[in-house]
Amino acid sequence: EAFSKCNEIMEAESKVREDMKPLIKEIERISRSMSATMQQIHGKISQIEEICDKALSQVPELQTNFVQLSNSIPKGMQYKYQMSWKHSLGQVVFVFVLSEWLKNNHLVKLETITERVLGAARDNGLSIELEDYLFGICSVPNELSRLCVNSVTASNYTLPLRISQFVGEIYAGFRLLNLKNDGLRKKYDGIKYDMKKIEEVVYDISI
Amino acid sequence: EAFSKCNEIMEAESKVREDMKPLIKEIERISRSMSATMQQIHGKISQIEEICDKALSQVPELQTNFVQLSNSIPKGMQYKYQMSWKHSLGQVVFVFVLSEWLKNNHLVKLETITERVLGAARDNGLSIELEDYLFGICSVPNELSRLCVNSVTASNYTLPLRISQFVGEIYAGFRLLNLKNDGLRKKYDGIKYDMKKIEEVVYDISI
Amino acid sequence: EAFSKCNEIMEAESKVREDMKPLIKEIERISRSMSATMQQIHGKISQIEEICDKALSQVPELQTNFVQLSNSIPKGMQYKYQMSWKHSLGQVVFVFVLSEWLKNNHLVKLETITERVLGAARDNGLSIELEDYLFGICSVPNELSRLCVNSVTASNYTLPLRISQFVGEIYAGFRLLNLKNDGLRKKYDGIKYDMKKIEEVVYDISI
Amino acid sequence: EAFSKCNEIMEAESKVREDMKPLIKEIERISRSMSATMQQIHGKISQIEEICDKALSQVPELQTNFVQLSNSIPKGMQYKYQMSWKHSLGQVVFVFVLSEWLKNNHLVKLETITERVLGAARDNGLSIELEDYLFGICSVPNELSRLCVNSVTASNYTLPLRISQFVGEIYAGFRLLNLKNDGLRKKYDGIKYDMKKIEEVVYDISI
Amino acid sequence: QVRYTSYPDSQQEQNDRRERLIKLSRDTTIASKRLIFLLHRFPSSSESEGEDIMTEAQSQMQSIHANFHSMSADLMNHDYYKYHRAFSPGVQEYLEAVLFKEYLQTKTLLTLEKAQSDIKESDAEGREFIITHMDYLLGIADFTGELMRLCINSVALGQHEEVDLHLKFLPFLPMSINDRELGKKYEVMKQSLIKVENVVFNVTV
Amino acid sequence: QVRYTSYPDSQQEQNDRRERLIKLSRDTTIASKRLIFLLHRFPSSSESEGEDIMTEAQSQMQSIHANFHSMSADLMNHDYYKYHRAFSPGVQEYLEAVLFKEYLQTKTLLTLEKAQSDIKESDAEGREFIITHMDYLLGIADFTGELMRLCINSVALGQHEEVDLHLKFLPFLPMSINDRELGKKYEVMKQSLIKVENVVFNVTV
Repeated sequence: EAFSKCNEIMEAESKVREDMKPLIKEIERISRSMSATMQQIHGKISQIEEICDKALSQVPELQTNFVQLSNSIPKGMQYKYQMSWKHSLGQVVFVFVLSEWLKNNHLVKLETITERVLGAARDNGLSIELEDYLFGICSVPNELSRLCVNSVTASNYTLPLRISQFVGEIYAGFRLLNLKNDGLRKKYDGIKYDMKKIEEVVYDISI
Repeated sequence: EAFSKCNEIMEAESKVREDMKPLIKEIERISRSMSATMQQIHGKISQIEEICDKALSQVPELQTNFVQLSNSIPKGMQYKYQMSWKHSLGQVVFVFVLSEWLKNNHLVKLETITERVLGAARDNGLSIELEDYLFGICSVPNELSRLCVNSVTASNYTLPLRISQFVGEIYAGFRLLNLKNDGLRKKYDGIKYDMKKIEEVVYDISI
Repeated sequence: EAFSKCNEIMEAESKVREDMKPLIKEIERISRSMSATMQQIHGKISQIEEICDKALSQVPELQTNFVQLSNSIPKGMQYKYQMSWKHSLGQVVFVFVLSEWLKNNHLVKLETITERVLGAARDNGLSIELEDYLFGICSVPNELSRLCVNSVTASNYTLPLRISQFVGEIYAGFRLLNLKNDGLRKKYDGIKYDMKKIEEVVYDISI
Repeated sequence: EAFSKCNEIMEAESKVREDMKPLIKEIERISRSMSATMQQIHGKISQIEEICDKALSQVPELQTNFVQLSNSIPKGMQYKYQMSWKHSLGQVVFVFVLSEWLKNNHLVKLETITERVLGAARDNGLSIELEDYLFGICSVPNELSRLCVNSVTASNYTLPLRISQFVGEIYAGFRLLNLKNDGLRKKYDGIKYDMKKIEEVVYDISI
Repeated sequence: QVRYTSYPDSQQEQNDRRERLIKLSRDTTIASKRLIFLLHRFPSSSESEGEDIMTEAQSQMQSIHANFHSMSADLMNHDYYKYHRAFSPGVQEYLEAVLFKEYLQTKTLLTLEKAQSDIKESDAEGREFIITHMDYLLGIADFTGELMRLCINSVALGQHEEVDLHLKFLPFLPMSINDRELGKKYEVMKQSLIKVENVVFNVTV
Repeated sequence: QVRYTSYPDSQQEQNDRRERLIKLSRDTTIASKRLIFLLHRFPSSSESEGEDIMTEAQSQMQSIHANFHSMSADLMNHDYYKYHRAFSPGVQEYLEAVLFKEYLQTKTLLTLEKAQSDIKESDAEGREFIITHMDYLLGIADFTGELMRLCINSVALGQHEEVDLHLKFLPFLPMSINDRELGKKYEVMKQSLIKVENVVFNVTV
């Protein structure tokens, strides 16, 4: 009977999904929490570094879960399941890019994020896709345009100038890319509006 | 600059998609044509074997395209792209299951289809998922319930009895499976209506 | 912080759902299996009693799961989660009504099903709603119209007459109800078509 | 068989689309790049002329693609496919109108753009619709309101006055038209807000 | 002062032409539906009645042609595809009617070339009206619906040889379709075909 | 003859109870909205006017409590969660109002326990009315909207210390939310917050 082996195969696959589930949930919880922590910068401009550190302090726990996750997936099948953690990776990239720039004033590389977030999971076939990285970067200008406004309210007039320069660099960087992904191109187009908002803030403090 | 390498990576990925595109199109064309050929059984009950052979005669051409396709995808990334040919595989499974049963009166196995359709592409990491196989089988009862009606019109009264038995076996076979996939379970539930139709035809010729 | 406690509570609720999940899955599996077993009557008219007994033999296992489920839900909150097992209860009622009538020729009562399926779970606050009971009954005529056709094919000419009477009684019983539930009314309207099919079969065997 | 020829014809049409695709892609890439280049004016007010020239330097390449495109479409069928390049033409008109005004202080005519962008493609039946031209013009005020803000930040106080006058003229020009196209009317309504922003900046520098 | 080209006028002209074509298309659709209705009386009619019906059908067809001649005139020197969507429904309905008429008279499938030349020949000024292949295929799909109705009627009249003839003529979806609109119509056609098969089956047993 | 249990009656009873609860919930919503409207007059009022407003607010709150007492009575011995959806909107609106009132008076966040005990204490028969944590969180989200309106008003009145106080009190989404309804409300809240930030910014520069 052709059906006889089917149940075995299905059980095996179902087992993989069962094993993955609590790990995925934990990964979602941690990345949501990291992203929520970063929101606090708007109210506490003076404590930005501490907030960034607090958000990043959850990275080792995140890595532990990604390593366990990579161990639970049969070899060569990582792409089969990647939709399950794609969204969380987007949030993590956003937190990394934002916090690293706030602290150290440079755009963090994909390799750096991959190493710190996936660690040994990378050797097991997990990866952060270039698209995920670019999507994460695209969310940063919007957050920074809001921070721009709030830093002026908190009497910090240098941060807006730094922000204006960084977002300009991101925008220029994207211009060099030959974007094939429609969703990504749309997000990139949206950066223009963030730039405009930031420029208006800079204008307001210049006169 | 973190952006500099991005274009290279994107070009490489875009190249893979470009290479795949004509092969996918050809695979779609062949499986559509195989499936359309099988439709002819309803009008030519007496030439069923010839029609089945005609549909299956396109399999070598299909395999050639799948082998080329598998060569154009980097190792370990087959699952990343599988949505592109999933639908076509479903049609091919349907044609195989239907024609093999019509000709040789048995349910063709997943391994057999895999070997004949994918050939060397299997060694390159392509596969027919169990789900695709089961989905393909699920489409057969509906076609057979229609064939049941048309064979009576063409004065063939033995085919309906054979069909009734086979669809009964398929239905019983599925009952043993612990289906996790909702779409699959829904399709399986639909077999009941095909059974009912077939039983009514058998009833009509019995009285 | 007022929020800190809220998170705790949400965690607790999420815990309840986690505990319920495997039990719900098991309940779904058993009721699906019971319902699938009943399907076999169409092919084996002469073994109907055995098939009914086989389907009902899974009831104790079902009860065990319902009792555990009722223990995992905080007191007074059963209604909050009842959507999770409503569908399964519908299937179980269907199996009970169908098998009890086939074996003992009477319409099983809601109380009887409740006692056998829920057992001690009833004392923990679980219940089968009257609506679930009526929905379950409504699915029986369709199954019986199919059985009617198949019993003639299997040369059993008395079952159709019994079926015709029972479905007539069900239909009459529903006519006395003042149905508020739209879904229920729609299902009830559908019984007419089953009646018609059954009458055609009875007519065919009477001539 | 009447169908056999139909398939041929459909193949032919599909061939046209295949031939068009890489050209359309290239046209999209170039117009996107032209438009992206123009974005640089906001950060480099003093180099506006160079930036305009850089953007316009891609026009010959664009024309080459349009000419090839027009050669690949059967005579009289240009309108059938025009949706494929309409959006790109809108971007190109925007770049032309903006750069010509920045450099030479006048509104470029539809005929001029048609000649420079389409060239010989015009004789093959391609055209820039009046609607496309008007849509392109409508996008300019928004860009200029942003430039207004940035030129003040860059201590250029004459550009805002020039901008204020030009946008006023555009607005007045549109008021004379009897616009039937809803999308166009909506865009035109949006110019009011750009006007308002520009007036605020002019007010700020006048005090 | 900024000035634009004569936009309101030329746009107005385009709108007017489109309106005229849409109206002609609607008239064509209505007249074609009437023609189809007439043709359905043919199979059950006596020989002399049948001749009258076909004479009347021929005359209705001729008067529909006048619509196509007006459209040809209005499209002259203008882009056919720019306005195609405006008159395509009428063309499809007309094809449905003439395909049906040809089948009733000769039991053959009217070709696209013949349909086009019929229109041209009846035009005093000999103008050509282009029918796209897609419209022709969509017209065939619609015609199949009439063929099925014919089938059901023949079943009801007990004309078994007619039924066989119709069923064999029904194209059993031999094409592998890769166009959305056409695919949808053929799916509908397939569902109707299954209904016809069931009716024929019920008569057979 | 097949007979069923007394379905129409018991079903009728359930429907009637649900109807009564929905009506009480609507009344509660309307009264709470009126209370919120009243409270918005407080910040710009003189001291003696303010006292009058709070006395009136206290009395309105008491009369809303009567709705809860009726609901408690109707729910006694019946399943709370079976009917929860019927009265949840009223509970949320009431919480919005009393959270706002508490903030205006004490600049603190009213706890869930306090909100519940207030209702119980005012009940002559001492019945408890359960407020779910989800309703409390949704009430807070709504209350945040009032706080923002307060903020905008304070900006307009030039009360800068008040603005600072309000902005600091606004919870900066410290929770990681995993519930759809709540997530949506908090997204709306975030958008309002950004609007407030922009207003404050405009006043600052």
